[in-house]
Amino acid sequence: MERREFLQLLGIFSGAAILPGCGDDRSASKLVSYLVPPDEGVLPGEARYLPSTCCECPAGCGLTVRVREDRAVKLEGRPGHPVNDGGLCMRGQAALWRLYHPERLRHPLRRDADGQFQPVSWDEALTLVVEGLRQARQQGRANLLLSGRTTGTLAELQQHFCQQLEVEQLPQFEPFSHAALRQAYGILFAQPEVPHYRIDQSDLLLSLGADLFETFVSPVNYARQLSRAIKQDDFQWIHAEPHYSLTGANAGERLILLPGSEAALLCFLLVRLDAADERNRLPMQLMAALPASSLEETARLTGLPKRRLEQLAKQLRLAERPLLIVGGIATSQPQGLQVALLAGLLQQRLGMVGNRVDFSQAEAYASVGSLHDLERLTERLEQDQVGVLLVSATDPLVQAPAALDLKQKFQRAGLRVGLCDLFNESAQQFDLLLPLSHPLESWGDAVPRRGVFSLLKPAIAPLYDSRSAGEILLEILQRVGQQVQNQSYQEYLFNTWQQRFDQQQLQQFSEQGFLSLPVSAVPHQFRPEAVSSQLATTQAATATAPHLILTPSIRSFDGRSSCLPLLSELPDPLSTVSYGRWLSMAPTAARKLQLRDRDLVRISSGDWSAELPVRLQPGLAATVLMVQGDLLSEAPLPTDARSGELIRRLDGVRLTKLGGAVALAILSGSSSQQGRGLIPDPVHTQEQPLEQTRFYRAHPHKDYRWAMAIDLELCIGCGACAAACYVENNVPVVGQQDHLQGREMSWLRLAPFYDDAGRASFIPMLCQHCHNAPCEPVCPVYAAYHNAEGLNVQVYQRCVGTRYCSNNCPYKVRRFNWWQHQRQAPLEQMLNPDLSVRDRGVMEKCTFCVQRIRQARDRAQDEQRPIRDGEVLTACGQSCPTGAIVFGNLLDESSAVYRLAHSHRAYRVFADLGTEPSIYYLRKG
Amino acid sequence: MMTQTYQYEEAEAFLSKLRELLQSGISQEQLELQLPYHLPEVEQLLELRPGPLRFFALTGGLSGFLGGLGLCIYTALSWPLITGGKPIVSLPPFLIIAYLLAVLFGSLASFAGFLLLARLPKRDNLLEPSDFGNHFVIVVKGEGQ
Amino acid sequence: MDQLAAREKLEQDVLKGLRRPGKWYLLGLAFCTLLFVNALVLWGYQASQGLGVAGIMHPVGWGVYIANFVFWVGIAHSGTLISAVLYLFRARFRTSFNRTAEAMTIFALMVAGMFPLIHLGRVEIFYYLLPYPNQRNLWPNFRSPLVWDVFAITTYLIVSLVFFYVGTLPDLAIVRRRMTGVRARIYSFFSLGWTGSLGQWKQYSRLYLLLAAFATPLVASVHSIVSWDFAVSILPGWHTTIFAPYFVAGAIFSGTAMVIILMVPLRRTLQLQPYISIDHFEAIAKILLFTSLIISYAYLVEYGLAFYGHNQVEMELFRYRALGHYSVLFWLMIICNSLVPLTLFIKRLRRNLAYLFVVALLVNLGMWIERFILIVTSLARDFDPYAWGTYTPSWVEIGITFGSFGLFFMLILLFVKTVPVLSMSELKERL
Amino acid sequence: MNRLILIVILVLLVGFPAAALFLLYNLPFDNRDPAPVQPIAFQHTVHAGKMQLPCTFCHRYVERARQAGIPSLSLCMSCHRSIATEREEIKKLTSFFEAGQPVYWSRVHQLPDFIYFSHKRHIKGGVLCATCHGEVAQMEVVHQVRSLEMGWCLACHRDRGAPTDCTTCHK
Repeated sequence: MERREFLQLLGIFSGAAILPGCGDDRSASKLVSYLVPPDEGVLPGEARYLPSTCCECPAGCGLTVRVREDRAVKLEGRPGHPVNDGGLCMRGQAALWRLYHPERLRHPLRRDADGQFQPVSWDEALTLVVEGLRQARQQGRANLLLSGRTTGTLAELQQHFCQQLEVEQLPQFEPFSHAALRQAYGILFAQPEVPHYRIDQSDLLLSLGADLFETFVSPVNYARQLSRAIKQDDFQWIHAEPHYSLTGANAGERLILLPGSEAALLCFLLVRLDAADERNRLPMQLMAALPASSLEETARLTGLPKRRLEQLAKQLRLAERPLLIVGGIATSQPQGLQVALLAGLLQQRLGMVGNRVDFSQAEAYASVGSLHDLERLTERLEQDQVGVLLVSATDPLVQAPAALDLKQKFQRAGLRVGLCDLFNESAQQFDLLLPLSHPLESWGDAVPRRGVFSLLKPAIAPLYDSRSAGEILLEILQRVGQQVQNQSYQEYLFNTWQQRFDQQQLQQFSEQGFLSLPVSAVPHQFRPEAVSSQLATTQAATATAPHLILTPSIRSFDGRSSCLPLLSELPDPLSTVSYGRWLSMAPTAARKLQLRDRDLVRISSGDWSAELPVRLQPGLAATVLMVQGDLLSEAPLPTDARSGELIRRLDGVRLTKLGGAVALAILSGSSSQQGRGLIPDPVHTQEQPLEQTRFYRAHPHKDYRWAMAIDLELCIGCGACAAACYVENNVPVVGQQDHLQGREMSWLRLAPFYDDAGRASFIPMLCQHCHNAPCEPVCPVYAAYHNAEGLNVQVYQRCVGTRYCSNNCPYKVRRFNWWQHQRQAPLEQMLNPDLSVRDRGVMEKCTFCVQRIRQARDRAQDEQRPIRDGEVLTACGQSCPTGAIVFGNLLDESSAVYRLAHSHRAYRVFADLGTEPSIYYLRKG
Repeated sequence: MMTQTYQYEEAEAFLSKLRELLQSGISQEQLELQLPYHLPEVEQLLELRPGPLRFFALTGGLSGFLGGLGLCIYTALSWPLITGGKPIVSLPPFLIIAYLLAVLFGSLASFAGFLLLARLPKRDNLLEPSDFGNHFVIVVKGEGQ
Repeated sequence: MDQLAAREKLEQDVLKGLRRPGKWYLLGLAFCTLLFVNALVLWGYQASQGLGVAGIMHPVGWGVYIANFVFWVGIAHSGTLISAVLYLFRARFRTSFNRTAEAMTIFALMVAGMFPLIHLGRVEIFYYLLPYPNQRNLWPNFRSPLVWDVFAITTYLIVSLVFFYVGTLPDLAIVRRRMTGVRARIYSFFSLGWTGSLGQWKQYSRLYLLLAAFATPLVASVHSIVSWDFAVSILPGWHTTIFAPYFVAGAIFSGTAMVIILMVPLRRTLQLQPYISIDHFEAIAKILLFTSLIISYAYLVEYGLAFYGHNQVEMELFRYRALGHYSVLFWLMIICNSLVPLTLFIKRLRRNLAYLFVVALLVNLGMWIERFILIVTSLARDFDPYAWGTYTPSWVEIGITFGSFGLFFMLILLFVKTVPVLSMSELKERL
Repeated sequence: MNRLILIVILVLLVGFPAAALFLLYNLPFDNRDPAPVQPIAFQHTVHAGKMQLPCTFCHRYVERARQAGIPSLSLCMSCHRSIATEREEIKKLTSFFEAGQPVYWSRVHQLPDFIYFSHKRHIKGGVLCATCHGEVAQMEVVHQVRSLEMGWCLACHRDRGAPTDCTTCHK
């Protein structure tokens, strides 16, 4: 690619082309002319699809951004991307809310003498920074840069910046730093990295505490890999954890460990497996350092039956390609480092290292620090050693453990400069705020793991007077004369890419938005001698019950995404709580205290206490209490002295019933499916439903009969589909009050149903587009009817709002607009113009993304052919990380949906009602 | 013969006079009766026939039934939309509409027939009310009048 | 006493009711009007804000509004039963009640007719429900029970109005005769110049018979159609064949109770004791008792079907009705509808007007609750357990409900002062 | 006198239902200005009429996209840099262009938000521009000549055998 072409690409975003139909008020009655015609291929009123990279969490999934009229209206996972290959989690879907967040900083702000923020120009703001840096240097105070995990060119620019300006770059701050893991791998293999786990190449996965589907390193990637692995017949997955996670709910088997017994379990396995095979034995000296771990002792410590322990060892021994992953809660505890070390030893002993535990493609966590770094920062702040503190794209004030008291000590820095996007509470602690552009407004790149390059390309012109971190750093450098004047950050990036990639790679990178470069294998050296000393103290001290475990959250990650309204609107997959915070406890434990859902309790440990409503969690161990960590950030959690990880567990907490209940938005009406067979018991897999007797003749379908197949074996209940549906279909986010009244608007919900043993199964429930739909004949005005392609259509404009259709729907998937839902500006810019925004008093529901069918038909008509199989992807199916949702034409016998609908696993929910749904579920097993 | 008016306070006296008059050969056309309430015996004496009101009711009812059925079928066919897998012309629900319209049109036609046959509203009486209160009255009109 | 004098006295007695109203009457009227105006204001609020101000939610999409609708349509029924069915069966006691009962039918229907509008999400386009040619080439869906409702209620209201008006014609002429000035002219206008000639009486009696014949099937059909709103659906507790007869019996049950509620005070304040005897009340009380037994039987049958049929979904629903969130209401309903009316087997109680009045009040309370329970519980616990939910009415719904009673009694009070509450021409036959 | 009253009553009896039906038939009303004032008094009579430029010369996306497209100012200026530059309206145009400001034309034909309409599909289906827009070439001020109401669209769809499924247009 030539420089000229590249700059031409930039031209689109230079603001010269104002497209018709922009979101402002007057466009409704006005047509806006272009000044100059847009580039070839850009058609007014048609969508464009641009590549980008998701920056909502460190995983770095590839994105396709749908842009309509210069507005980004939908994010989708980028097919083929080495991280997510098309899938996108709910946080990624919600990232648009950050772009259009009403609290976005709109220009640089400076705190004046009264402590009030006053807008300043970029020129003034940057002058202040440069001046501040200079003064601090003169005073002999250190200038520091603290950023969140940063990769790619920006990370290089940061280094360059720090060198040139004598700014000290602190290790990057991530609450989920995986520090213990990296430290252990550093000790064992001289590789202080998070390896890339190749789940799809294993036949047995033993995961220990690692929340693969929620927050662990790269959730969408793991989900994708697991879906591939599950399709192999002999794949086994065992997950061991003390609490209850979405990952555990989906594992083939979930072992409930006593809290803090992971090390004991690993120790036992290591001893057993090492003895089982003469080859490649671990050094005697090392084995001797391990604490004695008899079967009885291990059974006592872990709470697992002896038979199961022996069987587990046998399973691992017999597996050809076993894989062990530890992390999450297992490494965020006092024995965290031992757990990681023992796991490393086991991985080495069972031959996983170098293939399924792949350091050559290590996830880019090397420059991330641990809480020790933050502790050091607070010490320096206390000693008034800090001059300018630049904080870029991270929020340590909220996410640092409460014990550090960073918020207080933070005030002692000479000049606090924040590069942030939202004007929230932590932003208001800074002296100078430099508004960051959203990743969708900026140029950049990301290297989520070694060898994977992902492009960030502006999908829209910046909404406000904001800049990307790269632009800001570059401009400061230019101001002090350390960088070529007038070189833009885009040019800087382009130069970097030109040096790094060859022509062909560059072409590929700019077109597909990502690039996978081959990586050289990293020779790993096994250093058992270093381990022995570390293992000496492995023996678990029996911790006192009850234990409070602070879990990561699939919705807010470490809390960073909790500002996105959609993620509060979507329920937590296991508890189905949407708004508010809650304490999960086992039904048996609750019964003892006579507690029911929503009853208020006080939980205390030492001086600290908190009041929370209770939510019963089937399947949770009776001695374990569970709260999502970011909802209880004030809890006094200690830091592990060795690894610098946060210990996410409090032992011996006190629980007091307070009496009374609080309003808590629990969306599920029942955690059991009451024997109604929504999800059939896998025992009865061979039963065939009876042929339906019909009163009336079935009505014909012409060319298409749209249908969907949902594979419940692949569905992990992560809620990405529901999130995608919200964004695609302009489903309003209604807020806590409406949720408390049972008025959520989600077209698609994920119902977790627990069996008596507390095992969860998930079923996505959406409009079933019944062939004989009960909702249709009861509508007095034909607002609900059946069209020739098998869609159950709801004509919003015709609807008078009797709600009879919703009453008569056995699946209860219709949603009524109780209000004229308001969207706070500029959130209305996110609206998808391909479908209408429903008014007050109108019923709405899943349309099978009829706008996408319409678009595909339009394309097919232009090319004078029928719509191809797979050409129409519903938003839910597109986003599903495991590919559980397949959509297509049931009349086409070669289509994927036809094949799945005729699978022996296929069934339809409430088939005995005779509604004949168009959604076929595939039962497990 | 002059027009004669007889007034009675009691029904029995009125009826016997009426019987007497009829036996004396006075034709029904010459009689004008005013009653404070409906006396079925009078109709028996005069041997009145059921009258045409029934046919109003029948016509109304039938046209309502057919009209209702026609409306349903026509509208369903004018834009055939499938609801709930039921046929476009679903007779059971259409019969409900037809039945209801039969009752409605039948009642309204009967009422209209009543107004027509009873010659109501009576304009003279609207402006200048005159009646005989609670008395039974027989007016025998003179011949040739 | 001779006949003429008796008739004159009857007219005087009945027309006493039309005299200048007293203080208590005005106060009562003002109170009822206030309730109604309050409901109108609340409705306006709801129409502007959206149905969110009501308590209905997902999955309970129908709540108090539809309960009110069914309740008031039910109240309407006994009016027609008394005026038309009992006319055809020549029950003599009917003349004591029929005028008021017919008025009650019309007013109850007017009140009931408002509720489908109130519960619409977009009342501003209610005309989509009407079959009329329009530029969109669209018609209503005649397969929908809600359209049947539109037709049933309209037909019922119009037929009842005609029936009522025809019945009052001779009486309006009497009122005209006994009035002077403007009021006389107004009554004269509405009496259509009725003179009481044989020709008029002849057509009148035939029309009355025909209208009674037309109205009689409506007694059974209108509430059957209302019941089909529920019975043709798929929900547990709604989808059942006994609904139509059960609803009709319930309608007559509550309507009869409402007649008692209206007539006991009317008889006393208007001093109509000579014309409405205790025997007549006893006859009405027997209807009340009889329909109560039918209702109780229906309750039993519902439970029997659910549990003997061993349908899981049905069983859970009926368990929930008796023991779930609304169990207090359920048992109150059983007491009011099934147990209290049983005391009417005792002749002394049945002839005690004060007691009868209290029973009638309880019956109406019970019947209102029945509709509430029936509508809400089935929606709250249907097929998908994830979507279960509970509904609590909001103050807007409660205000509008009280307003409907305000409107009804306001109309009754206005009726008492404008139209003779007894059919004088028919009573004269009985003298 | 009496006859007069009778006539009045008759007129009311017939007139009132007729008026009500008319009202109902046409509900809801479209009360937009059919011929709004434009920021620049563009003459379709000159461009499309006298000079016989094809519609697609300016509305160049009409065969390719849902929206027909409003000509960019640079297209206008490609001629008007030299043609008729002294005219008042052209001066307005030039000033817009030089200031780098887009022109906010008033919409004449506007379908509601909830309608999906594709110019491309209609043009490819052989519908002439004038079928919906009228003879624009003869309009001094462009105004809406068709009601663009549902019944009007539907009539044509039915005549031509175009789809009448609700989702074809309602989105």
